This record gives sequence, C-alpha cells and structure tokens, in this order.
Amino acid sequence: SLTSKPALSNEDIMRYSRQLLLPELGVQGQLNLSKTSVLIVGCGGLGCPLAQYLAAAGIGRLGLLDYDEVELSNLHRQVLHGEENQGQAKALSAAKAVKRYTKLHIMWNSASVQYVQFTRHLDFTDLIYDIVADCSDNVPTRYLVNDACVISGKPLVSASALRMEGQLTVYNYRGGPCYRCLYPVPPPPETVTNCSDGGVLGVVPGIMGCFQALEVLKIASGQGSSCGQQLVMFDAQDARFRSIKLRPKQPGCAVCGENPSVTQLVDYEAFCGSAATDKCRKLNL
Amino acid sequence: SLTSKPALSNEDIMRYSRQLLLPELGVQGQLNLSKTSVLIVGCGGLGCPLAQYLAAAGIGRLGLLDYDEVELSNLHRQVLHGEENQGQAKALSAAKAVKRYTKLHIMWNSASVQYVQFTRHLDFTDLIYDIVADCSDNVPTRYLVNDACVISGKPLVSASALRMEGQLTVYNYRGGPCYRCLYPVPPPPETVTNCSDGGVLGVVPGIMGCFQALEVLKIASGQGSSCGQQLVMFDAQDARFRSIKLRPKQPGCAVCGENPSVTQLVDYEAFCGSAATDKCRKLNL
Amino acid sequence: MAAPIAIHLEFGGGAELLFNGVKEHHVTLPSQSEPWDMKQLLVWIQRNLLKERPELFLQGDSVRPGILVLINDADWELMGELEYQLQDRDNVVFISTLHGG
Amino acid sequence: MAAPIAIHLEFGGGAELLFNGVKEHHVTLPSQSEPWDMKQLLVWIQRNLLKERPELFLQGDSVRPGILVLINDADWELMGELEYQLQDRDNVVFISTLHGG
Ligand SMILES: [Zn+2]
Ligand SMILES: [Zn+2]
Repeated sequence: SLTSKPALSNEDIMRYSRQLLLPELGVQGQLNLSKTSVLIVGCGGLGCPLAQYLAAAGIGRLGLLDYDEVELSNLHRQVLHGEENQGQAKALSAAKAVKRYTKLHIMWNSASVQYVQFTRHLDFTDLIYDIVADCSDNVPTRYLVNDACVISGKPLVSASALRMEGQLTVYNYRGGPCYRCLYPVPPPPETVTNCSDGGVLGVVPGIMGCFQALEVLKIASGQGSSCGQQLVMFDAQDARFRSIKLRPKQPGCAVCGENPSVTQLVDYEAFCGSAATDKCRKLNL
Repeated sequence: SLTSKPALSNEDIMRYSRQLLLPELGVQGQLNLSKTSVLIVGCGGLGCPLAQYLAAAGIGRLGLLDYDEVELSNLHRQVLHGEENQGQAKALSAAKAVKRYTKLHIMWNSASVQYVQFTRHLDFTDLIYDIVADCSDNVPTRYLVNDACVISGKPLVSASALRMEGQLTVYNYRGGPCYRCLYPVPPPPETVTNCSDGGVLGVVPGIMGCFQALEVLKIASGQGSSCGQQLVMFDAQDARFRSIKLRPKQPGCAVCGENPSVTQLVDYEAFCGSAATDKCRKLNL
Repeated sequence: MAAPIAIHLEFGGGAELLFNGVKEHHVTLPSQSEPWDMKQLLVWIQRNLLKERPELFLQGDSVRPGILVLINDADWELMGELEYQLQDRDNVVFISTLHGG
Repeated sequence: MAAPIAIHLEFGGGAELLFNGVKEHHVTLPSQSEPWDMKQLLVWIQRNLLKERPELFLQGDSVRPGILVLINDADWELMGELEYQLQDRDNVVFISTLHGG
C-alpha cells in the first residue's frame, strides 16, 4: 500500500470539499483513498468510467491493464478513447485521458497512473495493488483475475455487461465466496456470448462501471462494500435492479477452499477452451 | 426535430456496430437517435456523464445549458471539466469536451453540440429540442424546466443526487404526471440542502447521469422509457435501487391540469423564495 | 378496540437526519379505540420519534412540501393520503426530494 | 397426491433467448404423486418450454455451467439445489452469467 499522505493540502481540501462533507467519508476517508492503489483489468466499456471516477475521487494509484487496441467500434461506450486514439494500446490511451483528473496527485506520486502492458499472465508484481476491478471481456481473464486475487488476498470488484443487462459482485471479500465458488466449471465456449457477437448498449457498461467505482470507493475509504456474497443484476430495458444473496465461500472451492488444488496461476485459455479476447471465441487447440 | 439522415454511412455502421446488433435498437433505432435533439439543463455531476454517453451513442444534437463556471470543487464529479477549465463557462467547457465524441456528426450537422448561454429564463427557442434532461442543482430551475416542458409538450428526464442518494423520474411523458403534480408547493427554502451544504459522493451523480442517458436513449430510439409515473430511488450506501409507483397526472395541477393557471413561464425565484443557483440558498427579498 | 400494530418506517433523502440519522425504524403503535390512520401516525411520529425541529418534517397536519410519502412502495396519493388506515406490517417511507446535480 | 402448483419462471442474461426471448413465464405444474422438486422442474422445462438446443441450457440432470439458479431471490445452493421442493407461488430465476465489458 502507498505511503500515507500526512494530511490534505489546501488545494485537496477545495478539490474534494463536496465529498469531505460526507460523514461516511470525511478527512480520514479521503486520506484512505489517497493511500489505496487499484488495478483495473480491462479499459473498455466498464474500465473507462471506473478509471474516470476513481481518478476524480482521489484514489492514490491506478493500474490500467488491457491487451487490446482502440477501434472505432469501441467509441460508442469506451468514453476515455477518441477517434484520434484508434490503433493505440487501450491502457495507454486510457492512462493519458485519466491523467487529466489526477494532476494534483502526480505532484506527490509521479506514478499515480500506471500503464500496465497486458501479457496474458497477470504478474504477481501487478498485485502490489490493494483492490482489483475486473472489467474484462472474456472468460479466461475472469478466472485468471479471480485466482490472482484469491492467491494474493485482494478483494475483487467484478462487473460485466452485455446487450441491455449488467451484473456486479464483490468476490473474495470479508470471507465471502470467490468467482470459482460460484462457477467451479467454466461455461462451454459455445454458450458464451460477447459484446462483438451480442452487442451492448454503451451506457449499460457505463452504469455498471460507475457502480464498480462506488464499491471500490466504499472499500478503499473504509466504509466497506455491501456487495460481497451478493449479485446485483441490472435490466436496462425495465430499468430494474435486483440484489440476490449468493452462496457462502465453498469449502471445496479449487482456489479458496480448504484444500485448494490451484495455488498458482495456470493456463486459463486451456482451462476455459477459449482465448483471452472477446474477438475470436474459440481457441483452436 | 432534425432532418433525417437517409441512411447510416459505412463509418457509422462500424462505430455503432455493437449497439446496431441489439434487436431493441437496430438500424431504425440508430437513425432515430441521429434525428433527436436533447437539451441538457445543467453541466455538473449529472450533466457531464449524460452528455458523454448521449454524444457517444450518436444523439443528433445536444444543447448544453448552465449558468455557472468551472470551480476546483466541481472536478471530483464533473468529469468533462479539468483543472485547465477553471473559471470557464461550464456549458462551453462541456461542449468542447463532448465534441470529441461527435466528430462524425459534425460532418453532416455543424451544430451538433450547442453551447447555450443560461439566461435564467429558459427561452422557448431552446425548446426546439425533442427531449429535455433536468440535471440542475436548485429548486427554481426544476420548476422552470418542468413548466417549459409541459407548455411545449416535451418529455422531461429528471434526476438529482445528494450525499449518497439519487432520484430519477420521467415527467410529462405519455400522459403521466409532471413535477408540479408531485410537488405543487415548493419546499420551504430552509429545508433544501444542496451539494455545497450537504456534499455528494461524485460517482453517485455519475450513476444517476448514466441512468438518465439510458432513459433518454430509450425514448429517443423509440423503445420508450419505463420510468414515467415511477420514482427510482438509489441508496449508494446499501447499493440498493427501488422503484415506486407515483400518482397519475393530477387534474388540478397548476400547469398540466385541466384548468392550468400557469400557461407561460413565471418568476421561479420569487415562486420558490430561493435563487436559481446552488451557492446561496436563500433569496433576499 | 383495535389491536396494536407493528409497522416499518423508513426515512430517506435526508429526512433521516431529523431522526438521528437512523433510516429504518420498527415501531409498534399501541392499541386504541379506532384504527390507526396516517394522520394519527404523523402525530405519533412527532411525539415519539421526532426530537427537534418538527417544522422541517411537518406542516399543519401533514408532511411539509418536498417530502414524498410512500405506503407499501406506492405514492400515498394512490392510497388515500392522510385517511389511509394502517394495517399490521405496513411499510411507510418518508423521502425528502433531492435537488442537487 | 400433491395438488398442482403455480410458479413464476424468469430467464435472464441471455438465457431468455432459448425461450423465444420471453423473460417471464407463469406456469402451472400439474398434480403428481410426489411434491415437485427442482430436478423434475428442469425436466418439465425441457419438455414444455425449451424448444431447441437443450445443451445450451442443461447438462446431465442439472443446468449447464455458467447458469445461476435463484429461488425466491436466493442462490439455489442455499436452498438445496436439485432437491429443493417447490412451493406454490415460488419464483425461480435462471440467469446466464455475463462476461462482456
Ligand atoms: Zn472460491
Ligand atoms: Zn402536472
């Protein structure tokens, strides 16, 4: 975790004054935010608004991770990228856009926004972060990120969106279940629909990414999230949210259970039988 | 309403491909978006994400209206504005930031993002817009925008946020109630808390502004909103949304009722006993 | 005599700040000769829960303008407002309208 | 004999696309000698509602990996999964996990 800022500067007090007024946050909460580092896995429809609001709220360090480049078809929902960024690495494009919100932080921590090159093997050095947000777009990455979080003991704020629906859960948090507790076996590749196949209304990941930002901020500030062992489902067509109580941590879970068989990262593309991208669905084995 | 684009260009098809795939939207829905103009009243915590997602989704014309200038204390939530915009008119700062998302549109409609100077008397010429979004921060403006929408027959997608809560309703829509049907009498000024007094967690208006964008897009595309005669309440602390059935349009309503006493805009600061700003709460009469 | 009834009260949008910041209250309204209605509930709330500044919550015999009352997830205007007769286990919400943006 | 029971079925996350895009189904399970359980419900759904490609919904005698089952707003794992005995007016949701971002 980052070195504590001893106190808020006068400029910080002005900048964050509207949230400092909140009894749920206050000066201590703001200092907690400035000490917290967050890794955002995926700089697409979810990662863009998430990065934007975390940076604006004063999170101490953001890691932005993506394997992909900006394409024209991203722009309707990935609001940190513009036409001029087409062909650029998404993580780099997002980092440049987000720096706008963090000028003050850069003064005391020159690494406050980091551009992390995706290697398809999330490195343990990436897990210097305190909280991880899964904003990825494919099944192998979701298992990879989950296992990395369980092994390194980090809470995972996970969201997803497709068509006009969204889902959100906080995994591996305060003794609650992990992603594998819920989904011990990956879905058959032919049952997985991604945004390239199924489409997505851009503002749906917008809402879900903002919701992720809220839960990250609640955890980082010390308030705590209310979404551990909960699934929040959003139906944009009916404008309806629903919260579901999930199963507890499973003693037989392969990664967080009592006798875990997964104690280091494995080959997730082989495990899932699909590639860690939303472009080409099936892996040719 | 704007002139119809005869068809989508190849570039449009690529850019909007992920939402064109949705049966709820499709090519006709996208063409409907490109024909629709939306007036955003208030370019703050709600208006910023709203403008961002409407522009990115391909809304034909956006009007951005605000009376205020960018301040340092806005930046934690008003994500279109940066440090470099301090002291600038918010509507202008927002218009410049949003142009990034609408380059293609500007090719066929040079006025696709308009910067509207706020005059404290919403002009009827502003109501060339098809849909109005209330993102304002004070009571007189909320009555003003409501009456203008009723008199000119436009749906009003209204949201608000304070501390860790948000509210959303679509007024004057498909025979449903207007703001005055619910609130015939303005609240006593001393009971009104604004973001300067009460504070606000930045991502709460972020979520509510995205939600407004969703409902605007559903109306503009032809799907229709499910939030007429409904109040959606969001409690960020419990991560809980709730939908409430509201009263129908009231026959005795002063503006939308059977014998309206308000048939043109009035002096809303006098009516509410407070100023149309969130800065100084009470009007000195 | 009407039997005592248990109701669930919720305050939101800032109205909870008049009740020590407590959003949810499980209360039991005592037995009385007639059934409890909303008008009597408001009086009971003022006497038993609302410790200070009643003018920020009440005006005359109703809630002040800008507070919306919901009975079992519906606007109280649909339920008879002040005349609504409370039932055991009813859920009554008082929500202050937000204006910030 | 157990009496017929009415239950509310919901499909989401894309699972509704296997049921002609219809998200909500009010169904009545006929009278039978033993009480209805989830295992029998899955067979009933396959025979009566699932018109094609059952492998996208079922695997063996349960739902396929990646579909979450909720009984009365709780994960079915908390309720006994396949052995859960259905009650009249139960609400059962089948939700396909989303992976897009
Ligand atoms: Zn586990
Ligand atoms: Zn009215």
